[in-house]
Amino acid sequence: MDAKELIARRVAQEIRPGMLVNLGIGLPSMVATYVPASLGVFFQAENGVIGLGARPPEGMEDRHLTDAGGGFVSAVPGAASIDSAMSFGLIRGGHLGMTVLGGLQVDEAGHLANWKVPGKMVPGMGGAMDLVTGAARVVVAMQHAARGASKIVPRCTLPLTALRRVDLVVTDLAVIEPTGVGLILRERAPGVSLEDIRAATEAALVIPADVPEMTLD
Amino acid sequence: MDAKELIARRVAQEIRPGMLVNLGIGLPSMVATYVPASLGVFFQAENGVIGLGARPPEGMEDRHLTDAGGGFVSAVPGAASIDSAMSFGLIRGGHLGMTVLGGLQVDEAGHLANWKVPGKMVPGMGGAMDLVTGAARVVVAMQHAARGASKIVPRCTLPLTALRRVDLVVTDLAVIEPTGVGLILRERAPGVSLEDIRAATEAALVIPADVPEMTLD
Amino acid sequence: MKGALTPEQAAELIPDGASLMIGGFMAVGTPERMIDALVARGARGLTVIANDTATPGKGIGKLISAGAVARVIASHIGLNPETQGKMISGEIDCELVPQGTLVERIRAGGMGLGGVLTPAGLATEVEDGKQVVEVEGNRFLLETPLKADFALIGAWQADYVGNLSYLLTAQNFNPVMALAGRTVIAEPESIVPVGVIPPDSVKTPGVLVDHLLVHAG
Amino acid sequence: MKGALTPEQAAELIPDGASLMIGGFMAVGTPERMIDALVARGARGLTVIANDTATPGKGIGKLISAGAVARVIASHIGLNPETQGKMISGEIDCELVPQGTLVERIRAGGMGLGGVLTPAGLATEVEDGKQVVEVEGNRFLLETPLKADFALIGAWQADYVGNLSYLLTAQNFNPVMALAGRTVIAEPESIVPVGVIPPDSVKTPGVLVDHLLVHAG
Repeated sequence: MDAKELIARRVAQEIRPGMLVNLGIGLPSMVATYVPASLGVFFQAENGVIGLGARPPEGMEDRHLTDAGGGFVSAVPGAASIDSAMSFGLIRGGHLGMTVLGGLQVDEAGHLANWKVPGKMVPGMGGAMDLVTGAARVVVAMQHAARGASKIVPRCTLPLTALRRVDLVVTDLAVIEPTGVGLILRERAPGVSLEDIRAATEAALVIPADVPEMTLD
Repeated sequence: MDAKELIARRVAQEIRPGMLVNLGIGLPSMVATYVPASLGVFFQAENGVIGLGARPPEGMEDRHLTDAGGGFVSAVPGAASIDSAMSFGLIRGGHLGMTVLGGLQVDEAGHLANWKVPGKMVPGMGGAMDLVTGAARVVVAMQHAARGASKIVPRCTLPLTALRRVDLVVTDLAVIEPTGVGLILRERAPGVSLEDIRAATEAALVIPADVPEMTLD
Repeated sequence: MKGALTPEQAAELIPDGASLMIGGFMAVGTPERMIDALVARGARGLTVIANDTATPGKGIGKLISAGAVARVIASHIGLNPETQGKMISGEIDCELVPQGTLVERIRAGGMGLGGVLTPAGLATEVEDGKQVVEVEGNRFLLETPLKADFALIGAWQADYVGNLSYLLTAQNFNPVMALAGRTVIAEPESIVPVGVIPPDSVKTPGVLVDHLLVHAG
Repeated sequence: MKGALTPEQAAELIPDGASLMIGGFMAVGTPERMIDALVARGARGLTVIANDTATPGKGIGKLISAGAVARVIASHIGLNPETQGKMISGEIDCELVPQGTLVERIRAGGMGLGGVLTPAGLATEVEDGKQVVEVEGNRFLLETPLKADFALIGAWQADYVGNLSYLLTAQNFNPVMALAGRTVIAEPESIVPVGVIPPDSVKTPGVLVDHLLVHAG
């Protein structure tokens, strides 16, 4: 299993029946693949659809139905289309059960930085600030390190996305829960030791007596 | 012609082609009768319809289509139904060309009082404050006097509806234009003299050299 | 969506003293069966947030007559003399809010905004006790969000996942209230299979609705 | 509604230096023929208010490539490297706004609100230079209204009086922008007789629309 699939499958376990869930572009969007239809989950794309479905059959794409990255999608039965005001009203108003976003850094306070690398990359925050501020639960799905540097840091050096402490960080090495007493290491990826995680993590971790391996079905 | 019909017919002349117009409950609602369909005017009822039509044919009333007083109405071709947020967004945002409201008092500053008689009648302002604040043009349609007392007063003694100076007052005796230099008497009702108007008006009026009679077609 | 309730079950869910947003405008679009059930169970001490209190014997007027209501936040109570009487006698505490402000306050509550700035009500009694904020040289009232324990929604069609559509002027406050109730109960005129309401006709996405009322039979 | 324009006539109406709101999300729902006409007439110095600048060769991306744009107010420009390049080189002045804030600012401009209070952006770079307002113990950013000289709207169907409907995720920013442009020009995919779009399917009432673009032929 590659790193991205591992992360996506672990994040999928966080999703509860009937939830409204927003998945960011890229890695987070892979999570949908691992959520059973029987859960009755509705995926939201912030460009205006509740009930995002899989890629449409070849030749049946409609240019009026895309995800937030502009890619063709389908809609599940019971889908609703909404304008941007309603879309962000749902997000800001706490009606979104969970958002899954990528990250550049998460720090010991649980703050996320994911929208700007000053002088290098200034894509804009898109919906990220609203999503992190408003969603009932914020899950960050990202690689543990980039180019050898830990993305779990003592204090974010990149511009913050929001003041709000994220609820869970899932990486290719670990599941980490930011709390008021710091970053608690909750799970190890299969075959990964506590030492591996400590070595790859710049931030201080709170390590409980028992840190089980992720269970991936 | 009775007083109400006179007022309604004169107000109708203020309406320009293609305007969006809100008519208050009661006397103002009579104005619609005197606006030719050829003007392409859309009447708005603030409870949520643009393109209010006449009373429906007997036996064809629908309880999902009423005016702001709760009375059955029809809708013209090209009508749109909107929710209350959109309805008042149009009103507050200046998209309403004209509102016609009843009044309890108008004063020399052009201020309107029309929603409360302290200790006696406290119906609530409904949409009046938004309408008077936001409409491009505010026309007050009312009797010149009530129980012998002038409703055109030096300064409103009843609670104000808004800070905004109304644009025109049409009564059974006169057409009066509130301006920065006071209440200008613009027209006399048929057969009504300047003396009649002065005698019936508590407020000071600015009286131009020529005050023509209303022309009612 | 947690499933369909009988009106009696819905009324049991709602404790005495609860705050309720109730959709409708002069009883058009008001969930009448839920109101009847609240009256039948002898509910007491309710706070009702609604455009108006209809007339005695209709919609919210039934709750007023039954003595179920301790507090009203509305834009207009003028067509219900019982509400006026109970306000004057002190039995009902009544907050009157301009209609456009009322709908924006509910929307702000439902959409996670801390408030909105409106010009409606400036320099009137509505200004009393409120923060005035200046933006680009213009003065506005800061109006704060409203939420409620329950939103009781009158709809036209619902599908099995709770998507709602409305008809004509029966829409009014219902869609915004469905955002601002901590528990949302909808009373549709009919319930149809998923897929019958097209995505573009859904005005309230099912993710907002906690319960539907069973059909009237 | 003043009648139908060719794309060339629409482009002539829009002077160099004008501010434009342009609907669409990654070019989905963007009025492409109007953009092509603006590029063809060599428009210069435009301010574009939009969710994003699409990708080179699509939607607003064409205006960026053509050098027509001096200023952008958007939530995301990350998928158009040309916009990023021109921002870094100083050719384009770029204001990045959280997506939910952007849509509320446009709505406030269109609906006559003086601003809205949002928690999104608090304690981030977005807070810089903004008024922070406390409501009931919580802090919010005061975000001010946006208006534009023109709103260019991409719609699905229009009728002869300018009522507009939208399809699925091609809706996005279009309905709010139709409220906030001083002149509103809509580019529908088809134009149908009055009455073909039912009142409950109208998302932008025709009273907001100044011009339709003639059909593509």
